[in-house]
Amino acid sequence: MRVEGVKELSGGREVVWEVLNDPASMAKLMPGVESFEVTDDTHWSANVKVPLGLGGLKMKMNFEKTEEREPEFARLVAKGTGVGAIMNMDTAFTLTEAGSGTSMKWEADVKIAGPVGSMGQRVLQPIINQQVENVLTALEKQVSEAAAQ
Amino acid sequence: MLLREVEYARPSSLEEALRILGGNDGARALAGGQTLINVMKSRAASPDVLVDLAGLGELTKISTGAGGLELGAMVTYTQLASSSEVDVTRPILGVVAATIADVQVRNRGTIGGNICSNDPTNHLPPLLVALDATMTIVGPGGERTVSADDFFLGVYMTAVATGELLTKVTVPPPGGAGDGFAALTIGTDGTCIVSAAASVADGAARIAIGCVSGTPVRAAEMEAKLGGDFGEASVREAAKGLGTTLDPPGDVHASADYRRHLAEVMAVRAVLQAAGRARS
Amino acid sequence: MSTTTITTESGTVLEKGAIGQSIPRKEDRRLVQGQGVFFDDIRRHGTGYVHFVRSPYAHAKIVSIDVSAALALDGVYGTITGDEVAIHTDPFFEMSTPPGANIKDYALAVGKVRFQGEPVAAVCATTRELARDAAELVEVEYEPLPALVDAEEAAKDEVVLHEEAGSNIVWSGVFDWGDVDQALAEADHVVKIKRLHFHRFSSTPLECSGALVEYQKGTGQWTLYCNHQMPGVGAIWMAPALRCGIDKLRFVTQDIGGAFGNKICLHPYYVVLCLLARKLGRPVQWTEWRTDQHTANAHGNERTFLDVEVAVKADGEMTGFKVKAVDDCGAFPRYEPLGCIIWAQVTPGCYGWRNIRVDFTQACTNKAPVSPNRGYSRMQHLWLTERVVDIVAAELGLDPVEVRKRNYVKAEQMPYETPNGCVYDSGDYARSLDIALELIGYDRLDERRKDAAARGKLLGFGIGSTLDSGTNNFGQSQLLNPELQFSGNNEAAMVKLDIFGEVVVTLGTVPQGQGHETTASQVVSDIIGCSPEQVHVRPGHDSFFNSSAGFSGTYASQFAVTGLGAVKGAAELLRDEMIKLAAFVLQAPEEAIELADGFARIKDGPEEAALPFMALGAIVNANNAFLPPDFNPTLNHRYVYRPYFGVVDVEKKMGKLTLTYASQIHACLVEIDPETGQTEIVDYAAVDDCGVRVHPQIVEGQVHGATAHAIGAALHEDFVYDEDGTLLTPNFYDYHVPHTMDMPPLKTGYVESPSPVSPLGAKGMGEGGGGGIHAICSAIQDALRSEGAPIVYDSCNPSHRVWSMLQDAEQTRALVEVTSK
Amino acid sequence: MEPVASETISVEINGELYEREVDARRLLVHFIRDDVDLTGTHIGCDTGNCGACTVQLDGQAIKSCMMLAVQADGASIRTVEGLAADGELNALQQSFSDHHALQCGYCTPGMLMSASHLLEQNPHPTEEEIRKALQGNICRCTGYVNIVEAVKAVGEGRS
Repeated sequence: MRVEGVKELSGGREVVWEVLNDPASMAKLMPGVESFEVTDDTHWSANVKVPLGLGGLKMKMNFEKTEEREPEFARLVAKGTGVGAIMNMDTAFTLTEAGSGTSMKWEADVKIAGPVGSMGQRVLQPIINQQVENVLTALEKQVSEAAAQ
Repeated sequence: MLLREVEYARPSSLEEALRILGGNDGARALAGGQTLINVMKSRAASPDVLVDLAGLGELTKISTGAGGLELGAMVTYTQLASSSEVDVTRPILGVVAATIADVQVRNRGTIGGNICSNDPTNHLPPLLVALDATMTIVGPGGERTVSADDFFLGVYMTAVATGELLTKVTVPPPGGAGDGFAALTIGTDGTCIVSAAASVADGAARIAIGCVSGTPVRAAEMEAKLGGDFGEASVREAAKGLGTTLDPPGDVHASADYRRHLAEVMAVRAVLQAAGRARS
Repeated sequence: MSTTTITTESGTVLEKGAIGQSIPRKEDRRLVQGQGVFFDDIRRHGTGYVHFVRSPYAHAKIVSIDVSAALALDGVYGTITGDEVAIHTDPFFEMSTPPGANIKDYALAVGKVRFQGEPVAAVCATTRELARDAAELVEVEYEPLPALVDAEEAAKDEVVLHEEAGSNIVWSGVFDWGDVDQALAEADHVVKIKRLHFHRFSSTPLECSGALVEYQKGTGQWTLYCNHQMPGVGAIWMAPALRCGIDKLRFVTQDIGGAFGNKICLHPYYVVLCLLARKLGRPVQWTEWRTDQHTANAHGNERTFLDVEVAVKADGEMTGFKVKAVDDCGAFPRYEPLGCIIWAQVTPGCYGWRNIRVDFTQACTNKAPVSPNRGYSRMQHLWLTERVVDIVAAELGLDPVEVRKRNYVKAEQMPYETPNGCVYDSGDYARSLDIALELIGYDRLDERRKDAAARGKLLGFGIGSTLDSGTNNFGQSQLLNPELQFSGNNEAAMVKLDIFGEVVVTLGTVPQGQGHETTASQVVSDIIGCSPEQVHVRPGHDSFFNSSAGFSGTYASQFAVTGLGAVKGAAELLRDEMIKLAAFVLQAPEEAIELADGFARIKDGPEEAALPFMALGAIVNANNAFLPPDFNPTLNHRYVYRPYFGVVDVEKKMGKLTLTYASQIHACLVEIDPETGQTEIVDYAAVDDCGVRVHPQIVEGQVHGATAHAIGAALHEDFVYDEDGTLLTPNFYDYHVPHTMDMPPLKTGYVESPSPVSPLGAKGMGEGGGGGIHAICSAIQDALRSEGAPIVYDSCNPSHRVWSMLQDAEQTRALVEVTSK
Repeated sequence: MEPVASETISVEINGELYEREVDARRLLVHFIRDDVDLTGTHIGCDTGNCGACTVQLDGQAIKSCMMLAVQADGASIRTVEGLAADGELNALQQSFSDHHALQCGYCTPGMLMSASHLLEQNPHPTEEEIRKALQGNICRCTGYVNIVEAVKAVGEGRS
């Protein structure tokens, strides 16, 4: 399934770029990160536990930055395993300057392979929307914090 | 089948339950288990610790008072369906509870579990929104109440935070209100494809649609358009366009478009039922 | 008990004593007490529990499999992967000609996965839970490949599933009988239907599959406590793969929790269990879970019908049709391509159509493999014939009842030879239809339409006319592949009289709820003159101890013919010997001896001139010194029943493809809510004609069950895949099977046209012909007639599909075109 | 009271007390079938839909695959093995046989436990009440016709 949107952020483009490309601040954006490991410049991995009312959705995520044009565009591929299924996410963002702030156009294509993918079919879209919302809120917070420094 | 390893405790007091829940953010309350155990069997979401609420007898009570109908979080669907307190105040709760899943599930499944799991197909979240219920949540900082409108945050996500417990659902006294519920289900009395709940009182309606988002959706425009006229033609007219305000998921049982359409059909049916039962 | 004499046209005479009575089922006593023994109830010391690691992808290359973390877990006995399987076994035998013949099908995925849920490795551990824990630790790296989820797409071979075959087409061929071109040229109307789709579903027996497998090192022999419904054929697949003789595989089943054909293709799982049992030196046990069964066990054949052209005369007589059929067999053919011919048993359906051309193609896709499923392959084809009749009737303004009666094969034409050489043995379809119409109150149809309309509902009436062809002639496999050395059919049974007078019967069949113990006892008791209670039929099947024949098993609607035919044969041998022995002992001529009430006695003789069965059993088994040297009775007889078919004509693709034809005429009324598309069945009748009913209650139970399957399939049950090959209905939430409140009350009626060719005049009837699917599709189309008259083009019509037909009737109407002279 | 990964539970089943140590993750149905070896209770799905595992827990019909064994500590359970007394089928079991309400028999134990629960609460149920009470038990053989008939017969004293 595909989700996309545009988010207006109050910090400058360099600041936003920095937040999005620093693995450490990246880790703070994602919900339920328990550990985060940087393999090299373009590869990271994380153990996450997406906190749901029914218990954590535990996944091991591997990230690979596949494309990068500083300070405006990056593409990231993530693969998650651990819930009896495989989650593949292909996500990209484009940053443009908008006055003193930044406009971020983002898109994500999420696929879940395995029987859980079908069980979660009717809940997948709302859950992804929720998580995206969380990520964007955290991003906004970090960007304004970084901009204020 | 075949769950992951998990720890288990059955506290005998609310304080103890809160202490255990607060001590581990992987801890989750186990009520009737009719959703949670199932999810654990599929090894999708996995709590680290289960805090069984079966030892907390005070959560199984149904009572009526000035504030309305008070339903303990551990009240089962079977209790709801057979309670005379429910029947004389907001009978719709019993009528709907009697159509949830099947006898065995109703014997164990609870109102608290139903709303805290907040699966989009669950019956009670939209119903309690329509009935304008209030949820009582207890946590380390004490007790607080949250209206049904604010309680549901997303799929499997509610205002009950880690370390907290839902203890009670309070449904306002009927005061002449009539309530209705309609759903298209997979098979007779099966899982909801789209549901709608309505409550009509004093010439106004509260309408909530289920299965069209991560949370129940209030049909605010339709409520406004109704303006006190509950004739069938007016209700149908008011429902027009409700679908376009929704962004429902599509799945194997219904496309997004079909869900938009069903939302209108079910809203009409629920409102007509409710209006027919309201004391005018 | 009352006695009736049955004379069939083949001259068989039977006293109908217990036969024809609904006596208490022998199986029930243990089953209602929870004392049945199903495979999962078997316990062995030191058992290791097996969990399969399954592919999340529908199509992917396996880059690597790492089992080290699983092996390191405390309590894990061992693992096995596809690479090991490829070393220790050979690929399973394929029935097709090339390209299908070149497919390599191993017990675990080797190098590649081809459907979601395909087992890639297995883990064995001390407990079920631990085995699953360990399975989660097996790391498999995949390289995803494009998934094929549509057979027509697959047939283009742009992506190929099985490189060694070089094509996704398993089998293709043209069947051409009569002269369809001439029929179309001479027709007054030609009705064209562009596309019809018969969906994927299965009977989903409530007990999933599984086995406990033990290996004996000293003898090299495996024992499988399992629920395979056709162990003889299972062994034919497994033994060569395991590189052992067939006698090294012992299959044991007692009670089986339903099978419906879905437990025929268990050999890949069982081979893995055999390898693990040998490798680990301990019993291993595997229980399949529901999600596994839905994703990766057995689905029914999905079939698309393209470019149908029907020749119709001005008076409504249809003279034939042509069609292209594309069958989707999933990732591996396994029992296929037999489905490419089995339908031909019912080529013209219930109709007298003489000119038929079917251009048949079967292709592989990245979906679960198919396997026979109740109504196997005929049901798909019969759905086509029923859709044809209803669409033709609707488009030409013909009455659906009259048009059927005009086209049905008539009772006086029986036995009737179809254009492809099959012989419909007996039946009266028009009479059956009349009974069905009466049961649903057809004469009040207009009134009920008005009543429904007053409640805002659309009422629809529909008919499904089907045949359950039973007792396969395996010679039809040669129409697909002339090299195959299978033909005819057979079944075995043994009947003996034991030392204390016990009558003991063992069967070659593998019952799963059909009441074989009961009906076999009825046949034996009538023949040897005792009560059915005195006849002990051994429950279940043990391939080392039950006598069996090459085609033994429980499948293809045939027990009443082959199973009971064998029982009858063996009981008659025993009877004759008992009479001989009694005549010798009582010093009377054989003609003077009668067997009755558990005694062998002299007819009208003195009371003491009678030997209880116990005396006969004791004489032969334990007190035989006085018997002369030239008289050596054993009171222990095996009989193999073999129906006669003759050879098939491979050139013309003709022959007697099956022995008996039970008919099912279903009629129903549905009400549709036009606001939601929801369908409710408000009246339902099924009229079955299976010749002599050995046990009417069991026959009725089968009719009920087949109808429930059909109703589920028609309204809910659908294995739907997304474009990546993920199954969207892998459990009973999303794959909704009917429960008590979904089922309408069922009315049943019977016509008894005894079969002239079967031993008891009975016909197999368990599968039914999917009559309910056809009747409901027919009724839905009728109900929607006032709403733009959409064409019901799919065999599964849940609310959302009916709603979309209501939204856009035109889109479906574009599927049909009528050309009239 | 601290959370534990396993504990010793005592459960009364069909009048007999069983004490076993079980993992917290063990489902009640596996406890009944594998630990106590009462194999009459069956498993037909993994999502709590089919009802083959239905038992009565403190007098209520429940699905034993939707409950942990540790949750049953101190409970009294009745399974299908507890229905017949001294090998004598009870009226419902006899009626199932008389009406051909079972074919393969796999759903039968769960069906009997649900039907018994109904008859205890409502000795003379209508057809509609019977269908409602058995909704949680899937049978793939009978189409339910004869099952409903068998329960009705008991309610009407015909069996």
